[in-house]
Amino acid sequence: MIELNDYLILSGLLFTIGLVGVLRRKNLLMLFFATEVMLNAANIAFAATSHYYNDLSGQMFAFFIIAVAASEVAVGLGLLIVLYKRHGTLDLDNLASMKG
Amino acid sequence: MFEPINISFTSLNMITLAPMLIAIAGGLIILVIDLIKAELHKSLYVMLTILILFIDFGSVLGLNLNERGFFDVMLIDGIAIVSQLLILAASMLFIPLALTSKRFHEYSYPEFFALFLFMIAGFQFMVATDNLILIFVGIETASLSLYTLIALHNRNNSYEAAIKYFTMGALSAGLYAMGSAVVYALTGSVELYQIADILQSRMAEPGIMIAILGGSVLLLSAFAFKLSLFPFHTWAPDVYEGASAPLAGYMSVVPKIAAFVVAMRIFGMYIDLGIEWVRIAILVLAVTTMTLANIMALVQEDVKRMLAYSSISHAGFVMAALALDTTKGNTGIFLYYGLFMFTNLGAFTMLWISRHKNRVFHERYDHPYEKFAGLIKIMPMAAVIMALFMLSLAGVPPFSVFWGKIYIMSAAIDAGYVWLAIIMGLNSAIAAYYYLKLIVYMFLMKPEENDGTVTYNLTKPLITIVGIAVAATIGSVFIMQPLISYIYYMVSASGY
Amino acid sequence: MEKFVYIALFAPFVSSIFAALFGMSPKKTFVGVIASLLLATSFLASALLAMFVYQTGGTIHVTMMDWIGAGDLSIPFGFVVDQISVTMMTVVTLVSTVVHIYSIGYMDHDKSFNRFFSYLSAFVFSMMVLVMSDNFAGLFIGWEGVGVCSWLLIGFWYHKEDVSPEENPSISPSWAANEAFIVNRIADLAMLVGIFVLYWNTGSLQYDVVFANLPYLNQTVLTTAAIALFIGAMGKSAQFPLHTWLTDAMEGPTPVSALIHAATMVTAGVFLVIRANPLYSMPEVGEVSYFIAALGTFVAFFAASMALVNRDLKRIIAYSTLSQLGYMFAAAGLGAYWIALFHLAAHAFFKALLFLGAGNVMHAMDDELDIFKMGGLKKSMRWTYIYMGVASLALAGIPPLAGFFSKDAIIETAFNEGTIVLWAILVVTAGMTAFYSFRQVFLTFEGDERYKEFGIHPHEMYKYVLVAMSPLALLAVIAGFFQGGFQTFITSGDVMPNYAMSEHTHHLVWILGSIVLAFAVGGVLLARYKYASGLKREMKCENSFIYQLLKNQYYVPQFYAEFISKPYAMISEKMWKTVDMKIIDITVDGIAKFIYSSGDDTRKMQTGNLSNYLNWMSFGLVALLIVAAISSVIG
Amino acid sequence: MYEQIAFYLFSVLIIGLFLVTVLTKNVLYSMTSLAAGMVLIAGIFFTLGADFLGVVQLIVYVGAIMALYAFAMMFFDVTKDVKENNTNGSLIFLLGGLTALMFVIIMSAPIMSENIQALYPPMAGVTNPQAVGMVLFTKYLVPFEVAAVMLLVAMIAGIILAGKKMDQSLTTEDDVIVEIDILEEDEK
Amino acid sequence: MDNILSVLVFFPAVAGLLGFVVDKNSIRVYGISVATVEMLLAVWLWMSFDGTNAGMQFVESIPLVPDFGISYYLGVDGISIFIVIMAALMTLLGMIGMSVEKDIKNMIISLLFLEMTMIGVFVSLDAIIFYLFWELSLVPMLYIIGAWGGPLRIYASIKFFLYTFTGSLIMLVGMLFMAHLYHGVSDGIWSFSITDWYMMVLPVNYQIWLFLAFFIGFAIKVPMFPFHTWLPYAHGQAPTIGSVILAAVLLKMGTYGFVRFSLPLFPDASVMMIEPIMVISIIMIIYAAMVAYAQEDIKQVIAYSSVSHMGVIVLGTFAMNAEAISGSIFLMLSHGIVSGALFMLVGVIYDRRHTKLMSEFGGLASVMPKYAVIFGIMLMASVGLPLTIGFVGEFLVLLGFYKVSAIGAILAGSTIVLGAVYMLTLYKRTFFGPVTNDENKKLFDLNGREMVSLVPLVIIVIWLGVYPKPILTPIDNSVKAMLSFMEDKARTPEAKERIIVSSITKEAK
Repeated sequence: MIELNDYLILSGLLFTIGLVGVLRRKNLLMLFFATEVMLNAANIAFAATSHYYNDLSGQMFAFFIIAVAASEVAVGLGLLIVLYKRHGTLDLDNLASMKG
Repeated sequence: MFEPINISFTSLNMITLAPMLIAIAGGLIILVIDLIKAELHKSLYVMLTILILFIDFGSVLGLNLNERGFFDVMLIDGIAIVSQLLILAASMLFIPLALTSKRFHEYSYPEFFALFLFMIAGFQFMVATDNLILIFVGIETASLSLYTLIALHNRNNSYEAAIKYFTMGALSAGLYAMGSAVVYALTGSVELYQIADILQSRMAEPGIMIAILGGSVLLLSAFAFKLSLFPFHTWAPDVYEGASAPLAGYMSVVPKIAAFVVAMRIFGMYIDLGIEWVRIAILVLAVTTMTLANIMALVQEDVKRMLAYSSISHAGFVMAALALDTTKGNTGIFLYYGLFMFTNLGAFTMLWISRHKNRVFHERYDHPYEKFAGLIKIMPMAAVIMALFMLSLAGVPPFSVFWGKIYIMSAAIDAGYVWLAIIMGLNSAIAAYYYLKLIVYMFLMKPEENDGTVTYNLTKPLITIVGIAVAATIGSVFIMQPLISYIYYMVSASGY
Repeated sequence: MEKFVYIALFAPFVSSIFAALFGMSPKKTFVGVIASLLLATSFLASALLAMFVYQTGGTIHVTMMDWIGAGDLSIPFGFVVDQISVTMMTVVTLVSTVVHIYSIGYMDHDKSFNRFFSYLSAFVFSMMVLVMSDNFAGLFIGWEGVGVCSWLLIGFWYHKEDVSPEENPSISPSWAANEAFIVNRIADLAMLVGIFVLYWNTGSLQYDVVFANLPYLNQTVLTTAAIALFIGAMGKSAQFPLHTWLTDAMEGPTPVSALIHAATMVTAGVFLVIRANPLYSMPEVGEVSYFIAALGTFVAFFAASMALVNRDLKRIIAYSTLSQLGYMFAAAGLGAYWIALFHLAAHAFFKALLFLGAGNVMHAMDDELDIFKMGGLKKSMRWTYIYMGVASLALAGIPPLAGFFSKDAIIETAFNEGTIVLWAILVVTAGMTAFYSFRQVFLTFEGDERYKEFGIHPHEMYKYVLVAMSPLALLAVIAGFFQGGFQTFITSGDVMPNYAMSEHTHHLVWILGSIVLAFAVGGVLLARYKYASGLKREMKCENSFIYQLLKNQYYVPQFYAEFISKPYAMISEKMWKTVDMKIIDITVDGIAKFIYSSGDDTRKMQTGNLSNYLNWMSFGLVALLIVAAISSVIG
Repeated sequence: MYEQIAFYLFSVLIIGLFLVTVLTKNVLYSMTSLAAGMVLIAGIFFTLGADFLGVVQLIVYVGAIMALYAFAMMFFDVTKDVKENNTNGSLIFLLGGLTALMFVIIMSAPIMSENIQALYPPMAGVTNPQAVGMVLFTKYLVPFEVAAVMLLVAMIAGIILAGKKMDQSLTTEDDVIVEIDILEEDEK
Repeated sequence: MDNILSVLVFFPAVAGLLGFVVDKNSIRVYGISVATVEMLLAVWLWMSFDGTNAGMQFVESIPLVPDFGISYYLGVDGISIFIVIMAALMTLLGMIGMSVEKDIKNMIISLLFLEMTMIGVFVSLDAIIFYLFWELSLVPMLYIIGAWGGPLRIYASIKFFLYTFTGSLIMLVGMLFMAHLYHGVSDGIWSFSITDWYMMVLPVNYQIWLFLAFFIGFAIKVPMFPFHTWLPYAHGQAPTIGSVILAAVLLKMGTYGFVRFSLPLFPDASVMMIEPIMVISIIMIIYAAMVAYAQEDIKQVIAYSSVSHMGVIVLGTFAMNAEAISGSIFLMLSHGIVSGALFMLVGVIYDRRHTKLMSEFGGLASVMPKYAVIFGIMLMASVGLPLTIGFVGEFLVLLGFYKVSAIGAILAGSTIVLGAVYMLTLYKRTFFGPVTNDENKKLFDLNGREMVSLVPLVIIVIWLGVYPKPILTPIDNSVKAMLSFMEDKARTPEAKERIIVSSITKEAK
């Protein structure tokens, strides 16, 4: 029988995968992919909990997370476009003029 | 099938939504005006924004205390009102900084002002609810606007800042979502008051503590990012440096207030539940933050970047008050930011006034210390005023930040954390050095080649803003009593 | 009579202020004249007071105003004229007046003439405060006041350069002045301690109250007070080991030496012991008193021995002063306070005369002081020769001059008290005194005229100066005859216990007197034999260890220089350069630098690279998670 | 049983696909695997009975968001392999490993509780989208509207950031030059 | 005029603000006029002061933040009034004697603000207001040292500021804790009023910790060994006027703090701390005197001598008897006058030769006799010659402390010897001997301006040395009142025994 914990562990693992992606990605576009993974991980947890508690709040949360993800993509890509126009690259190693 | 749901309109208590709706409507109005007639001068939008915020402010004042609205999603308690008032006041004070004598990119967009208003609406939603979903959406609305506003300054550094902020913000959003998921899994609710009740009943269950703490850690990490606590603070200096001075100053106050309100709701709940671990974790984060940010600020070459570190340090200072979870400590948070706001406004306005379009004094920095060398000779008034703000930030009485500082230190002592008060004191001493450094440059150094450029950006509105900041910074002792009694009443009325 | 008290006290003060007004102007003779007149007024007032006290036997006590009042302490400016103080007042004002007049002549070529009178009168004022005060604090005012005036006057020729100690043992007037002041300060500290002890145990500093309370005090307190006050006295009276400053003080102008370093100030120590005689008479402090006597005796001998070989005219007299102070302490220590006071007075007259005579010689010899370079001066300086001869005779204790009576009484006392060792030393010292006094006189005035090879043309002092000196000469001759009267007078009040020889001593008085006289005459004759005909230097003797030892003052100054001054300077330097700058300051700066450099280290985490930032964030997350997990497992 | 199979199948596939997403050097692979993973997540939603969420996941995520990414990818011209110099792989491994471990530990805690009363249970006999609608437009109407504002913000942001006006910076250019430009435009 | 204290505090500040408008060439006269008026006000205060009343007078109390217990609460008693007058006097004379030409306007304005803060510190009876003025006084001083100082001026000024600031923040924690305790015992009323705090009897262990917190703040300001190293730098680099004010008034804030806060608030802790403080003070006295002897710079000698003398003041404060505490307060005044005058005198020679090294001088007495005379008088006052102002305080302190510890008093008494050593060496090296340096031969003596600033000090030095009663009596009254209050308040029998209002009545008991 699949327990809530199983879904939550899946969610946790996916979140970790997202986190690893965030950590190791140097290409900003692909880094954004990783953040999507993290949000999806949370979605799974919400949906699973919602299912097991028979409560709709979790699905609501997941729904809004999707909305947030969509908005973030719009803004993030906007920023990437501006950056790309200026620098011609999306490598975040080139993005270190401010430090110290 | 199913019956239509009947809900009486009055039970929705729509008035609780009024402030946010005013801000959103204002944003839309600005967008519409732009559609109807383009190329209008920024002063129009600035004034419109102020007026909208003014109405907003009025509507917040008109709210009744401790009401819920809209299916209990909206929560208008004391801290919601106080924080909204602070947010709106700060916004009204910062937005006139758009009226510079030189043209800067962002202010040529009417959308800038619309986004600004949407951002404020986002903050207002954040603070006026205890629903994790609305908090999340509010945070994101505000943050996404803020990222854009930063980028709109349209310089390489501002993109860099925006992207850094955005990326880390996305990670933080993930953490928040995940944390909420864990909390939801534990309690089956996304509303804090219910979460508190259910957690209370489940506290004793074996093996559950790790999940409770895990959830709190995820949320703490998310808010540590927002509040720029070590080691989640790394974005702050770069973002402040990349953003324009008004926005940097704004960022060091308003998002922090909003985040503190939410943090107060969430972590206050944990601490009230008797989970000491959260308190200790916050204290450790707060102490490391104020200390490390201070020592990093010591070695900065740029005033704005120094102020960025300093505001991190101030945030750590206030975070420590949050960990106390006493009414006095929570009062102190608002009091501190209320007072800090004016000084910070003044300091960043002075930077903004002295801002050049291109970097004259340093290849990287806009406001290197050298720029202010010998200011007392060139512009005595400007130097004195700037020194005033620096002294205030350093916590020299009778300037505004001092009063906040002693109130929070007193709260720490009342809560039995004398060591914390001492650390706060020592940190203030370290901090004094870098504020002093600017004073030393201004008063004790010989002027560099400097053709009166310190007032490069000066206009009457900016003078007015500086004047307000000076008056509030110096006269803060006289507004302390009403502030304290009002905030204390509000905070204690909301049960914090 | 009160107004006479004030006149006596403040006339010198007015004189000082008056002279000070002209302090920066060129020489004005009238300054000296007016100062002298004011001093004479003071003397007259003192004399009238003495008459009054003598005739009525009463004392005058005035309180001018409050000075310090704090807590229970209340110190007024109070003055008392009783037998002791009136004696001192008379002696001081008399000698001062003479010295003032003398100085008009002696200082006539000095461009700081006016300033000199200002200092000199200020000194007299301080001395008057010292002797007249009715409490210990007032005494201390005078005590310090004379110290400062002494400092000013020793360093009067401040513009002289420092030279090496080989060339001039006093290095320079300013050096000698500082030495005098500082050494005195060490003693003053002890004196303050004595005052504190008395205050905390009697609740007052008034003589009468303090003395009235003495019987109720325990031995520790009494001993501490007695010792502390005596150490104070030792400084001012230059008793061993605080004696070096006195000889160096001879750098000052000679009238100063006469007044301050012979007649008055140096006797302040003796005066203190006499004044505090109720304390020193307490049986509990008998050992202290005996120690005073022993130390006095030792110093008498010790100083005399150094005088034997010295070649410096003034230093010889200074040593003799030291030696005579030793006598006085011996008497006071043995309880014969009135004898000590009597010797003090007599000594003041003849020693001042001696110094003034030496001043005449210096004046004549272009400030040359080496008696080996003099000789045969009697031709050109007859009166001076007579004065100095008389004074030396008095000093040597040749009857019927003053010194004989007073010194003989002291030696008798030593015998009377059964302290035979002290007696013997004092007798021997009397002989040595006679020898060195006349060695000096003969080398200066008799024999070949060695000064000629240095191209000096000596001349006699001004007439009026010589006249002015005559009262001293007269007193040096006749003062001894007043011994009995003095005894009656001084012991008539209740301020001074009488001291009389026992029957036994009384019987032996002639024998004792003869022994002393024999030594004295022997000394004079020996000096005449060796030096009257001229200077015959015996190198073998001069190179002997003892001669060198004496010549180098027992190496005490060198000891002080090597083991106190230099180490002090060195430690000070170390304290500053090492402890202060290196340890404390570096620690403070080190903390600041550490904080600053840790800022430099910490800012490295701010690499600017987003990946690192994200790493930091997840590090924070992981760390918090781990800590949370651990603490939740632990509980 | 069926549920179990679906769970494990989906789990393995999602994990695998997302691992590809974060580990591959090819943007195209990365994006494709991300999209595929999201589709499978929609599958999980369906198995959990969250039909509406599953559909939204498919439409918004796979449809809209991935399409946006695809366009961006084309714009950025990163179809080739991406060079990423990871200097501290071991640190990432460590952090990732520890995070995974911690999540597993936390999520294995007895989180599920029978005592919890559902606050917003779906009404009996109502399909999931209907139930969602009921809650969304009552209780969550405010967040829903705020989300609308958020999307508006994102839209505005996307438009102005990507717009042409951003190519020229008033912030860094001297005002004089800008004014001359405007004058020239007027002449035209 | 019951609100004369407010006028005293804010008159210079208002004048300073208005000073921005005054023309540069007239600003010196403006400054001197303002300082004169302030001085006259201070004298008026003295005239209307009732010396027989030991309590607080001219009290003004306006609640500022009632919810947090902060009020604008001023008052003077015998302990503080004379320091206030001295502050006004030294500002006036310092301004007259000031030779600064560069940025004179800024200097005058800074001085006027500094005067406000100085007077404010001594009349505040609310801890927060006290702290406010205390901290605020650092700012103008920082500017004065930093802008008109010597080559190391910036280092010196920052060191001065940060050191003091750090210490006072610890003190602030102590104050907040006091308020917290008061809040606990007073039914939830907040108060930072010192007089309210006086009424509170604290447990001994609290007293000790609070004592230490206050101690750090005061000790750094005094400055006590080993926290003194900022002082030589500050003095060495500061312009003359800066050193004058610093030595005369700012240092007194620390010792005043001991009297106003530490003793009456923590009587038991103060008694327990007598021995440690005695050791520190004696180290300070002897060590600083030795270091002063080793200095090559005239100003540094006087700077270290300040440390040494402050040691005596601290020692007297903790003697716990009326003689010593009155003496120590009197010594604050006398040290203020004397060291202020000495720094002015060093300034005189520095203006002429632009060096302060002793080796550059020698024989100045011949060239500048008036200067030498005044210097000599001040020197004698500094070494504590009777009938000068320096003696009274030193005598009373040593006398009083003898009651506490004979050995301590003797060791501390070495100040009169060691003080003489370094001061006389200084005087000898500078004023005596032949004029060796040609540059010194053409030096001119004190001019009229310098005489005007120095002669009043000479008069005061002698007047108060001869007749200290008008000042000592009010001080003594207040001190006795404070001590008897402390005695009543003390909890431990040891403290009750060692606090001595009057040894006569004590024994009678």
